[in-house]
Amino acid sequence: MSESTHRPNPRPRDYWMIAVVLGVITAAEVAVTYLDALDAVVAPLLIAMAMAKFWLVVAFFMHLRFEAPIYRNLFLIGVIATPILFGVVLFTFGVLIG
Amino acid sequence: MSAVTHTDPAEHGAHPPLPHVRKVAMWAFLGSECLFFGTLISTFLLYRNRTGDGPTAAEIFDIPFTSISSFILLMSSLTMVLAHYASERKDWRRMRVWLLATALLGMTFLAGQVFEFTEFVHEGLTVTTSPFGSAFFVMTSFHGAHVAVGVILLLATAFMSFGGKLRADGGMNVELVALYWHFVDIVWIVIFTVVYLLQV
Amino acid sequence: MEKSRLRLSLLAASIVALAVSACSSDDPTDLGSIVEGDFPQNSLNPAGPQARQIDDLFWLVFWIAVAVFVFVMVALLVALVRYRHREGSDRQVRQVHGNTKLEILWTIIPVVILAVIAVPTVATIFDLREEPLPEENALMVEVIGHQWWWEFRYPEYGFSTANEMHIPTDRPVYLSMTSVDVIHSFWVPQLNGKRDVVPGRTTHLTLQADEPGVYLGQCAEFCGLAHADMRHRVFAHEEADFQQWAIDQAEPAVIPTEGLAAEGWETFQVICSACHAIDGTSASSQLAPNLTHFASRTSFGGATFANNEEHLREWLRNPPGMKPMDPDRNDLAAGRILGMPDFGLTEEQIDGLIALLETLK
Amino acid sequence: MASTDHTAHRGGAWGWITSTDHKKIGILYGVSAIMFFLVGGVEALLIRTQLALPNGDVLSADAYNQLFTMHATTMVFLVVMPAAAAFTNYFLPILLGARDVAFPRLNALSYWIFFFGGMFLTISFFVGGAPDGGWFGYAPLSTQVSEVVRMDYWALGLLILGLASVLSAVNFITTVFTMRAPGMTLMRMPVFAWMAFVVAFLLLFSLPIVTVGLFQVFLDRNLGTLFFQAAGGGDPVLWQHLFWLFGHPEVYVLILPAMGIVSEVLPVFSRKPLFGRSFVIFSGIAIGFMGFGVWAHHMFTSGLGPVAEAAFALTTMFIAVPTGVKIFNWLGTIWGGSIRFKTPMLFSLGFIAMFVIGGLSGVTHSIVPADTQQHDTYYVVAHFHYVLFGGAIFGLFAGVYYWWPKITGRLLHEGWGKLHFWTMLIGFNLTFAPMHILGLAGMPRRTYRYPKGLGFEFWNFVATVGSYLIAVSILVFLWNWWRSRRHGEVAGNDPWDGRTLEWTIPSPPPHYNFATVPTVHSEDSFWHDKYREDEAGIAVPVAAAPTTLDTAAEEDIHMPSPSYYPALSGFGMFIALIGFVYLPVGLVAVAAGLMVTMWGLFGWAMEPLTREPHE
Ligand code: HEA
Ligand code: HEA
Ligand code: HEC
Ligand code: CUA
Ligand SMILES: [Cu+2]
Repeated sequence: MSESTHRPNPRPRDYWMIAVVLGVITAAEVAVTYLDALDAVVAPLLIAMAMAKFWLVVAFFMHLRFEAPIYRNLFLIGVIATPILFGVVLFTFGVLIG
Repeated sequence: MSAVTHTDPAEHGAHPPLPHVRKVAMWAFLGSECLFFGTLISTFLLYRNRTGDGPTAAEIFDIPFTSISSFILLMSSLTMVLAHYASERKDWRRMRVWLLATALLGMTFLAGQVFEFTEFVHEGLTVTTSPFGSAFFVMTSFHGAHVAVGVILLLATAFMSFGGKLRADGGMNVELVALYWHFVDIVWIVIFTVVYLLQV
Repeated sequence: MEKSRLRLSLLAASIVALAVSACSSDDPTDLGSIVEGDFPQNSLNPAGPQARQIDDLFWLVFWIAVAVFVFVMVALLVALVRYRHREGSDRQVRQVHGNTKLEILWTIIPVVILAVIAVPTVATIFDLREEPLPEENALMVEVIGHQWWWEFRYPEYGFSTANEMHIPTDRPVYLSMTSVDVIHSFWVPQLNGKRDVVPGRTTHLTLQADEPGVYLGQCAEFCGLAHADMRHRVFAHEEADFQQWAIDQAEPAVIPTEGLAAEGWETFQVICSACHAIDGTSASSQLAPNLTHFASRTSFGGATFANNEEHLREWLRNPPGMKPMDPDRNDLAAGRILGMPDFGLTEEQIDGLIALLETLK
Repeated sequence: MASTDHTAHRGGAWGWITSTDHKKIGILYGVSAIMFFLVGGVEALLIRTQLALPNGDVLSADAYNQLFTMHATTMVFLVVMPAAAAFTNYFLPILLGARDVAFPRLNALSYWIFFFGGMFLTISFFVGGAPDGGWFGYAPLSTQVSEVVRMDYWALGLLILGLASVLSAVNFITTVFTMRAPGMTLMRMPVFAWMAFVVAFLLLFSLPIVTVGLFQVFLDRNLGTLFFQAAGGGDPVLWQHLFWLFGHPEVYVLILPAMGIVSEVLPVFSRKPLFGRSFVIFSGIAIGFMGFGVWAHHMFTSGLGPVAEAAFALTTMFIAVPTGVKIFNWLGTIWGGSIRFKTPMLFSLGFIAMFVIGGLSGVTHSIVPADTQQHDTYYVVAHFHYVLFGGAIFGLFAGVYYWWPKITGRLLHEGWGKLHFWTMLIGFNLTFAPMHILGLAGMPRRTYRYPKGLGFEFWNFVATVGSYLIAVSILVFLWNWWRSRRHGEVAGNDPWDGRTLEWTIPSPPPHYNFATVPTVHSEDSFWHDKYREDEAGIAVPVAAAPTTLDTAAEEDIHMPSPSYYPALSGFGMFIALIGFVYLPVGLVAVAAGLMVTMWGLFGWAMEPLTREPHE
């Protein structure tokens, strides 16, 4: 049988916790866009928060933290290649990202 | 790739625990999907200000509404992971409940998207109005299509769990569906920020 | 069978053709008459500073590449001869698995060679993209690509011509290029490399010719049916001659009031003016080549056909028959022009039109 | 279970259609590739015939544009890729010591999608004209005349072929990760397996990009979107990025399998291990990675700006380094060996010579200023035929002659083989070497005719003669194939004194490949079973050479059972595609096709699962 039954896996309580955190961050994201005070830093803030949510879902809901590296590497190639390649593309159009 | 060699199964003994066939396939597929959505999102970024004489992002986006539908999709990831957890515990009844809950949230999200689209069309943004319109609708439609496929998979799995087959391979199908579903969710996390919040 | 027959007739035909191709024929596209030399469109026969800069760079890289190739081939052939298996010989083969020193060596050496190439390459890239300085008082020409012909506008003089560009020698010509339909590419090998002409964008290219003469060019981005017949010519003149030419081109046309040409003008107003302009008259449409000084051009139809009475007649009898075009899909309202239609003109009309066109000096 | 084993290797048309055996699917790919090669080749011959003389009038401009577009599309997507897929399908599992790929039925689905995709593209000739926008269909030309459906065939055809490739890429990656025999570590995998592995990654990550691009082209044409419509504010250059982001990795998809084959053939016929094996493997991986960083070298004339142009010039030229490492290691392999000039060896050596020429002209392309002269001229045509034909095709033919005995049990005839090689080598150089001169002399590509007086006459004629000589060489090959069916010398398990696992099993292999799954102790394991190296490094035959073990009790080997659902699903997609071309009426066909596909997939899901190999 394969190791799809994982090592120290999160339990439902942890899942609920993460969900709450995700909800809070989302709320924060929306709030930030309405606070004119933050206009200067709004872009980096939003990107940072999105990355946080992204990581939470991938690491815990998708269990990538608890999996054999092979799965992570397959996925990471895509996750890393995408912004690099299209960063260059948009650069040649003189378009800033975000 | 070098990292992969570490987990090289054949190193340990004659019949080592190999990575699960269908899980490897699913992760590879998701890696590929990253570039698929990356292309759609980049197209949007290139065209986000090319609104011609049609409405601009700031003019039509309804952030509160989209925030709620985004939140709904986000929460569907919770129900999904709970379903997966139940399936690993072979608790088929609870698993079915969570699967259906997930499907329901997914359909709510889709309904929201349909509503949003009709709104935009009324306010004069269609696929042919401007490159902005083309990029926006095509990108979000492809995401919506992914959600729809996910819903079908969820319902199919819930239905299959009455038969023995799904139980036979220890809820692996549920795990695969879950991976796919979570991926569709994280894509939306990116779209919500890059396409909506950063454009208003 | 089919194939082999083709092949025979082909051989025969071509022997003949090759024999006669030197001396001129009544082939309307023959260029032998206006240019000489083995390869008049040769990219390795630069006639201006930009082209020369590219040429030098190319030969540097070319000889390096040749050296690399020779080295590899020699190594290969020596190995094949020395180590070929001979019947009977019981030479023992040592099972060599590799050699890290060698690996490093043949990683480093190419890197070094490429570094040598890279430096002048990058330098030249930035060089050639420089705009001409004000004090060089470059001539500005606007290039507009159409399927399948070129429009050249001279903003400083306020006229527009087609397929044949005239420039002064010894000062740069700065092209601002765009397209009304699909992507084309403007290329005059002897004067500079090519540059794409992209709808919705403006691209630039600098030309400069040392000597007066004619330099042939060709659209170099596939643009559909008649891409092959979308050619152009650049005529370089001494400054004075160029100025004279420009002044003449800026003159409006005078339409004869009687005779064949006048009849031709009648037809022209009815049919042709829908697309063609003749400055100084009511005909002002920009959809097709400006004919104000048509008679002063050596060629037409995308610089494909020598401009003479005989060829014009053939053209007017059935344009798509002479040059592949798709005018049935023209959509004048949408400004989509895919060529000049056949209007089933009568020989009389054609006589008139030719007479008219020949007055447009 | 035993029953399924019998159906699994049942012959007859039905047996082929329903087969889930990676070997049969491999043969299907191979035969399809050869058929399409004849199609693409005849298209090429027509092109050359038209160009033999100035102002050729064998073809209309319209016909010519269709022919070069379809020639390229056919050769790239329907010849070289499936030919490589054929070898990968047939030999990847065997080289890994496995009995099948990870997903046998998905594998069948990939083939049938490819097959129907190829048919879909080809029938366009008979329904109002084939695609005519060039094989990379630059917008807005490809979206301009939307009332003519030709480019819809092209966009949809490439979409569906892409789907087939992604599926098989996932399949092969999974196979490598999960199906290797005990002891077959990644670094012990044969180089061909490695290159197939890298190719799978290239496809997996490059195809989704062009997939989106193709959708955008299709929508611009049929829905009035504005992605590439300058008038509406779109930017045609975006398409160029999306295509070449896929297009350049694609060209390495075309060459790496050939490089893998050459890396297998050279050691066998030099009786010496591959020199610097790990370096050859890692240079392959390096080429794969770097291949994603050079796409804009196809756009040096479209105005990227000097910074980007300089950057891409550098990334491009430095791909020469890992490629050089491969070349030099191959030289190191034959150096000091005992070289036997069998036909597979000849093609491999031809590969090295021809590919180096093509590679070096590639480097001259990377010199941006020079490329502004070369771009879209016959100099580029020369470059890519030297790498595609002189490289990929020569390498693949090496594979054909090398593995033919394993697949059919009979050797191809050496004499005819050598005749094939030499006529092909001479014909090839006659055809494409002159194109370097023509290009630099200013002859643009994709021109259906050229005028007298530009000096193009002579070399074009030479090229045409050469192309007919290539045709002759192909006919020689076809004859060799035909006669070998009966008169071919019987091969036995190990005709070449080979080094890798495929030579341990009978020719042709039983449908279960290995009666007992082998345990691997080293790279080139079979060679090391047969020879040991004495202290001087000389190979000495092992006293008791292994009797290649193969008498299986078939009953206890469970192979995937055949299924017609993959073919059915593929057929459904075919119907749906035709529907999409003729919207809105076509919606009927779309619906019908999708229903058939659904039926196929559903039946598939309900079928008893194929046995998971790891359970
Ligand atoms: C099998 C397919 C294949 C391969 C392997 C390559 C390999 C390379 N290609 Fe090619 N290329 C194509 C297929 C391929 N190409 C196609 C189909 C097109 C045209 C598409 C179209 O427009 O239709 C094209 C077009 C193309 C262009 C665009 C030309 C233009 O349109 O203007 C360029 C530009 O840089 C380029 C560069 C290269 C380079 C640098 C390599 C390198 O990988 C080559 C590296 C190899 C060597 C250099 C030789 C061996 C090395 C040594 C012996 C070491 C020592 C060498 C040195 C120190 C220099 N190619
Ligand atoms: C792997 C890819 C591949 C291969 C193998 C070939 C093979 C050949 N190509 Fe190909 N070619 C391309 C890829 C390839 N080409 C690409 C990508 C383009 C760019 C297209 C574009 O611009 O969009 C191109 C363009 C191209 C052009 C330029 C067209 C133009 O720009 O106007 C030319 C011109 O000579 C040409 C010629 C040939 C020839 C003569 C062969 C020969 O080697 C073919 C040899 C094969 C045969 C001769 C078949 C044998 C047939 C028989 C023996 C007859 C038997 C028949 C029956 C039994 C029915 N090709
Ligand atoms: C539907 C628009 C249209 C109409 C009407 C039309 N033409 Fe044209 N004509 C064209 C186009 C487009 C070209 C350019 C063809 C090419 O070279 O690709 C052209 C080219 C020409 C040329 C060659 C110009 C050059 O320098 O290349 C001549 C001469 C000409 N037309 C004469 C006429 C005459 C005389 C008539 C009337 C009987 C006429 N045209 C009516 C569209 C039109
Ligand atoms: Cu214009 Cu080609
Ligand atoms: Cu490339």
